[in-house]
Amino acid sequence: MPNINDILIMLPELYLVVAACLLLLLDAFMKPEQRGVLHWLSVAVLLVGIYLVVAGQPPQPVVAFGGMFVRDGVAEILKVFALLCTALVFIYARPYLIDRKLFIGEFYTLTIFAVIGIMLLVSAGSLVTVYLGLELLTLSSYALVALNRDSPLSSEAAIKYFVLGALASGMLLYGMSMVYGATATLDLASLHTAAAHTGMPNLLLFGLIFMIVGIGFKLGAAPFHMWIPDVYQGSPTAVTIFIGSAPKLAAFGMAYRLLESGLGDLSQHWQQMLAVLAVLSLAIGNLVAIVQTNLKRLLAYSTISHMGYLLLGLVNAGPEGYASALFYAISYALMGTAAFGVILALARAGFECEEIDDLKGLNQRSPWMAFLMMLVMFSLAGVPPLFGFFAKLLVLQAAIHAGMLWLAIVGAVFAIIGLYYYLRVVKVMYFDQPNEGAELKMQQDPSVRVVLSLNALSLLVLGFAWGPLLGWCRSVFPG
Amino acid sequence: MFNHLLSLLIWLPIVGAIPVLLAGSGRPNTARWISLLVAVLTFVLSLYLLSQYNAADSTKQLAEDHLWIASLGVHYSLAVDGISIALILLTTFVGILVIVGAWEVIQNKPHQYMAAMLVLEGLMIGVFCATDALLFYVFFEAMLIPMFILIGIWGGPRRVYATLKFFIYTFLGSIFMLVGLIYLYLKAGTFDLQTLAALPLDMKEQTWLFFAFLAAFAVKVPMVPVHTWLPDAHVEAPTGGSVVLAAVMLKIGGYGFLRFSLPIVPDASEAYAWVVIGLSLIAVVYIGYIALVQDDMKKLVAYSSVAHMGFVTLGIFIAFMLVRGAGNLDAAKLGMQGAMVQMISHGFVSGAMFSCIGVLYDRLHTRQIKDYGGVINVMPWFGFFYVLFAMANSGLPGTSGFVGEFQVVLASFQANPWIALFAAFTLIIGAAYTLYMVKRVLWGDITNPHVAEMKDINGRELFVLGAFAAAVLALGIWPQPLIHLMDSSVTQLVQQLGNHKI
Amino acid sequence: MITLSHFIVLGAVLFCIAVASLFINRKNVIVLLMSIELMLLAVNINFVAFSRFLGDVAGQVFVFFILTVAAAETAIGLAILVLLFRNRSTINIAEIDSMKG
Amino acid sequence: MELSTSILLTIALAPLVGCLLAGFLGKVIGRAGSHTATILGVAISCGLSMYVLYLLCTGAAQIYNHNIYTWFEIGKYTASVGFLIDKLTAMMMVVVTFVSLLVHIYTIGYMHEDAGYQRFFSYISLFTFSMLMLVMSNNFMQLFFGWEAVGLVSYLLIGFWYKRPTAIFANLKAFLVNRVGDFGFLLGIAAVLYFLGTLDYATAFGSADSLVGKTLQITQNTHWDAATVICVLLFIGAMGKSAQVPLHVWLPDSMEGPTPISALIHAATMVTAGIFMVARMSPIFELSESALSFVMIIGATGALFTGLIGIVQNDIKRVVAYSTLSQLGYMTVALGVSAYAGAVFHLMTHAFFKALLFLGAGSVIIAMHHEQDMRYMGGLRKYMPITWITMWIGSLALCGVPFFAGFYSKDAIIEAVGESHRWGADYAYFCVLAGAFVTALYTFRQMYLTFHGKERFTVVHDDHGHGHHVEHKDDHGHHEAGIMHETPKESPWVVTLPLVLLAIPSLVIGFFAIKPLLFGGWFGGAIQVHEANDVLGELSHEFHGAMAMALHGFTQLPFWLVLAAFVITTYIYLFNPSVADRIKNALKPIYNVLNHKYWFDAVYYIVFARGSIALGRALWKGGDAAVIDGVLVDGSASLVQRVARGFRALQSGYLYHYAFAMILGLILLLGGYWLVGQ
Repeated sequence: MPNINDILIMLPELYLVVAACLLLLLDAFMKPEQRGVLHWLSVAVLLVGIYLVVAGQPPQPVVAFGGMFVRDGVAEILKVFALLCTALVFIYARPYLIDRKLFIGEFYTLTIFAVIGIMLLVSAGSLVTVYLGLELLTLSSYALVALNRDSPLSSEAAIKYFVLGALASGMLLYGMSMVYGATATLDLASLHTAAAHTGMPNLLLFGLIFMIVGIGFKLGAAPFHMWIPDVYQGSPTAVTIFIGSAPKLAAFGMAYRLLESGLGDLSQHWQQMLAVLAVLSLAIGNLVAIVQTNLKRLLAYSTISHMGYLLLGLVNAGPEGYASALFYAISYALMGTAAFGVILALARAGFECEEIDDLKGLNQRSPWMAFLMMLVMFSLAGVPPLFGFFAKLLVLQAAIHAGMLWLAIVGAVFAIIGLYYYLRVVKVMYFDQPNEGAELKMQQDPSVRVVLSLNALSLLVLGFAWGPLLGWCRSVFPG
Repeated sequence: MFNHLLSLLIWLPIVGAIPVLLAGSGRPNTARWISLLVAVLTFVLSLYLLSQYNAADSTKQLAEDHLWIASLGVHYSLAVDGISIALILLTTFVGILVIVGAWEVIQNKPHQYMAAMLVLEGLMIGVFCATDALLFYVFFEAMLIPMFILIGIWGGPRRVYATLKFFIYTFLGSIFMLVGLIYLYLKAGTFDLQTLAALPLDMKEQTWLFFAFLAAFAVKVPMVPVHTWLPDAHVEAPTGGSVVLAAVMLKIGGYGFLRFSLPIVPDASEAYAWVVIGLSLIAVVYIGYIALVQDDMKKLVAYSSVAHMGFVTLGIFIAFMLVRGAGNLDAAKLGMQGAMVQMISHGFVSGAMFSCIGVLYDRLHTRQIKDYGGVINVMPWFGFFYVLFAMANSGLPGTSGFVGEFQVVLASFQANPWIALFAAFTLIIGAAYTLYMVKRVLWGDITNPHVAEMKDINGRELFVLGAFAAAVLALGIWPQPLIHLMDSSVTQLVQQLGNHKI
Repeated sequence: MITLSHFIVLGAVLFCIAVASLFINRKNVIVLLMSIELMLLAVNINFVAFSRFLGDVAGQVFVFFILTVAAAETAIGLAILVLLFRNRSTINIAEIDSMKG
Repeated sequence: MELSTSILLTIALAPLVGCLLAGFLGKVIGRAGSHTATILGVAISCGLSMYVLYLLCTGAAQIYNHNIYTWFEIGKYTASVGFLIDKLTAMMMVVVTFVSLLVHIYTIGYMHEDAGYQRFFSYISLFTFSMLMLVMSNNFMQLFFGWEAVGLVSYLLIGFWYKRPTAIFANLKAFLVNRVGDFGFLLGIAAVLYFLGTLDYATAFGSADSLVGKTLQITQNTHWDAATVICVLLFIGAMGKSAQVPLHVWLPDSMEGPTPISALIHAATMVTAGIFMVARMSPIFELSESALSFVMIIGATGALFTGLIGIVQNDIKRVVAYSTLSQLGYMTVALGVSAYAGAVFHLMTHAFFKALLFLGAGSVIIAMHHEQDMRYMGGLRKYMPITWITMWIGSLALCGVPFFAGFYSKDAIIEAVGESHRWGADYAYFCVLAGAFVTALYTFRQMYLTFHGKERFTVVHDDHGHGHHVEHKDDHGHHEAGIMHETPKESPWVVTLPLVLLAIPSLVIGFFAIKPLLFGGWFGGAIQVHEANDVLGELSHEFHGAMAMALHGFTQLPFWLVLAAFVITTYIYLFNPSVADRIKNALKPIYNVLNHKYWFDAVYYIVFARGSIALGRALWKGGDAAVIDGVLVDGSASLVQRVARGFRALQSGYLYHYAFAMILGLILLLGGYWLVGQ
């Protein structure tokens, strides 16, 4: 029987569920012109969520509901940043939504439900929880992608996302069934022990492979990346920015839960598989990005390549590796929100600012935005002293430490190729003359300006003060 | 004693860039004056640094050390020896001149230009101070960003190609060094250069690391065959950009060899010294011939930079043959000192040459040699400087250009007369391409009517060229002070070459 | 005598059919939804079979969750389908390729 | 007593001060100010040099050898700036400053209408400074400094009239050819440091004997004698500076410079730096027979064959230039037979009479309004007597007529070569004898064509003659040949005074100086000769005073050769000018060879100038542009682009392709796992 203690342990999630439902109701009874209140309320809800997560964090990992739900350091970090990114998303998205008549309550509630899914996923203690969290996240995401009901692109993106997503979760489930069959348990902790001495190692590995497909899809690692470009491009930028940030943290959490907490003993097997995925992601992501003209698509491919780097951390399969991967996921989430934030801030009614050429001469029009975008680009490219560089440094180090020097060198080589298209964006902003008529003014909304500036500058600041964050990431993985 | 001098020196210009940016395009003069003030302050500070430095003591001095990333054991640690100080002084000195040089030349967003220059200056000083490999790398790479901007915004018609080439080329080289450094870190558990120098490595490791470092620094120097970014970058870069690029940035390559290749992988460096020496000699001869046929002044000087930097790498790696082969430490010192003096001297000379070309460009807006001719008729004072720097560039005794080449040739003869033979060839080819340009640009009768309207240099240009000229002559007439400044450090470096790691 | 492997093979076959139909079918999105359902059912067979032969009830519990979620999933899928048809007046997969490259 | 450092510094720096004043403040202090400043500077150093020489001769002062300051000090290797003042140096100082002083004065007249007046004075003072640094040096580094510095000034002065294409071609050529020499010279210095471990003269010469038996490994199994390597390399430097075959090509072109320069730099002083250097290095050269043979043969060749070219020249200055080449050959021969003193002695006398001849030629050129072609001269003696007489004195000295300065030095050299048994000495002996004849030929020819016979120019008086005149000064060259706008007249005193002052030593210096210089062991330790090589020592047995030598000279072969030449030229150019052309036509092939200067210039131009450009272009386009940039850099970039497009095509946009890709991924993983399983 669930006791009060269990309730307290998953208080943040429960709180968010309640809050989401209340927001849903509130939206129903609210006049359209009062939606601003809803907006700020949702932001507040998320911030309070962060508070609950941090404040209620137990010193030692604890489990609830018979191990279905785990609350440990990893979960805490992931939840904090997931909530934080979502809050940023809300702030950046508002003007964009207003311009496009999409400023509706569904956006907020759906997003918050997705976040709840993320939180469940990252503190899953059982395959069931993993599945439920995942589905909660993805189902809400499907809906979000289709948020703009009148856009053909959105609906196309949605259907592609939906079908492929279903396929992926089907495979994940199939894998889970195999693993279940091999170990007779759904609980990750006992799975970890059971996996060590199973009677049917082949069945187990079989299941592992299917699960990796699911993980790969969630991460967007090649060759399970096909949905990413279309979904990023098709969905409203306000949704793209969400899909591009917090779910990546969830994907890492899912991978960690399933691979380390669950099947840690099989690491020598999945290391190799992840390495293959990493190389493919680096290659496809970086190469195809070079020939993109659509900014959102370019960022989509860059996401794929970044997931490749994240996998570089995972293949290490040790605390240090997980820490670096987590660090990378966080850095990517911050960079992603900032990058799309700039696009959102530049977009107008009737002007999506989706094409790279839309940024032409940004430095003349709005030097500050250009500067922020430059920071983001150099950070994504991994040029010191920006945050992104140190994230890359750590994953490369993790890979080398895992004895995969070749993998690190591959990563390095593709970093050079990747550099090219990030520089291209900077080039467009700084060296080209602006298109006539293109009005590139920063969003007047003060909250956007301030928060976006802070977000982008944090990449620079963290480039100097990344020590504490790394310390935190390392502390949550028991050596 | 106040022990944050180095940090101050690094961050003053970088932080100083902020008010310059804030001044905005609205108040260009404010921006100019602030940046000049900052540059001068930095220079004064570097002089104070010099006064604080004890040249007799070979150990690194004025050290600063703060734990930067506790969980990785990465330190923010700075310290200088004679070599660093010499290069820092060069940097701050040039720093002032490029600001002054750009004064009214840069009309498009001067504040951003000046700010980029200041940031660049600070980062370059950082490179020369860092004693932690990761910190070094951070500065080393960060430098690319302002330079990328400088070339890209204020550059010539093909600036985009040039600046992308510059950035990616350099990044390509250094990323492999990064992998190498991580490898070293995992082996030693620290990025501290001192420790890494003591770290035992077997030959296989050393070989890989050597080529990783080579990739990074050969591109920076640049050495043949990875030099082709330099001419493009120079041709497209604004005058100030070229000056900094040639005067300081290239030196970082040579400096890197001294700080990384030599102490960390001495045995591999010895084993593959012939590669570097060979490339250096190729640089002197092959590049010399290429420089001879350039039609673009900047390209010509850029190629001559490659040739001159050949002496730097030659001087550094000849030391191995001398220490380990002949066991002649003094000759090795001679070579290495030669390399160092050559670095400083080339800083002055190439900077001056590019400034001269800038002066011409500002008047006629072309760098094609054929568009000039008979300039001396209208610009006698300019002619004086131009000839002086040309002579320095072709290594005339009494100018700084001679000292380093002289020492390197003397040293390399000790190792092998053939090396000296090829090195000394610069005497002929260097004079040929430089004076051939002088002949076509300066001498002769005026053929292009536009040349007839050119005004002689104004006070600002006189200041810049005069400062360079003073430096060139001072170093040429009495190099001993500089050599004394670096002596103990070089001695210690050369002794390090002796200890095998395997 | 029907052994565990029979069930597993059945599940595998169903799964393969479902997966194959996902990329062989080029006509109709509805078929995709059906094959997704089929895939989940294959999974369910596995779970039930395993839990029965392992004598562990958790698997069957999982099946209930899967069924529920599948229902929700289908609902959303159909919603998107409607949306798609409204915007493009087709549900022919071969025509849904406006985003590529 | 010790020579005071301050005096020596003053000697060296006074001209530099003058140079800086005239150079940087030229506009301020004006023309008069400039020439006063520079002349004052040179006069001071000239006076003090004489004083120093006096002190040394009277033995009132010992040899001075001290460093002024350390140039660099690295471990055991040091280079300093310092002075070594012995009689050899002192003599050179006097010669240099004296000629320089006279040239300064002469310039007032010669350049008085030139726009670059101040610049010119500043240059020649700078030259004086550099030359003094060269001769006063006590180490190789400073020697090289002076060596290159005089080269620089020569470069600047040859190109003084920078508007003339020929001038700026000539100065580039001169500098580069000199650089070829310096290339060897620098390596020579490096070799000295390698074998003797020092750049300081005294130390190096002191330990010179340690070179014996040392070798330099060239390849696996070739070893060259250390001394030979050093000497040959150093001598290559001398070949460049002293215009020895085959590096002589720059000197005739250097006549593009104003005449005073030709006199000072390209006749009297700079070109003799090589001779001085070798004499200075005698301790090392003495160690290598083969090197000395090399020196001798090079010198002998130059002495004869460059002289021959002089015969066919019509440009008055070029005749003198080729005679300079030939005389430098004589000095080199003397060095080659270890008669260093003889070489230096000839260097000194030559400095006087050759400067005289050049300045005389200059005076003629002034009178002819910068017409330099002797075919349009003739009969000038009645217009410019002083020039005429002084030129005759110079010419006779050059030909080596007894009692004249040239006789003693030249005859001594010829005798010395005769005495020598060095390999190739016979060839050298033939060359110097024939050379004497040739010298006389072109010298008398030049005198006759210029001063005697009938005038081959017509005087057309016109009012705007003066304007024409000025325009000449700025840009020489184009004017109707043989047309004069006013009758030639004797040059002003500033021009003639130096002629007279130079004529005196040209007459008498040899008579007084030969005994001490050649046979008195006057140079002391400065010049060292091994017993075996001491040809001058041999000669000294037959020497019974200058008078006796002169009288004996009348009975000697050289004199008769000169006489023969005199008779021939007199007949041809005074009585029967048509013969000249007939001979020319008769000996067409030979004439061609000489007229084309043995095609040295042509070949060098094609091979080195054009060749280098072509090679450079090939390397640039072929190496940098095509291979490195084209293939490696841009090539790899475009390759990446192409691959990227390939991958991009995979993103077809079709849902079933996407799904298929995922299945493929799954199969890939399964397959991989299966493979591992195997």
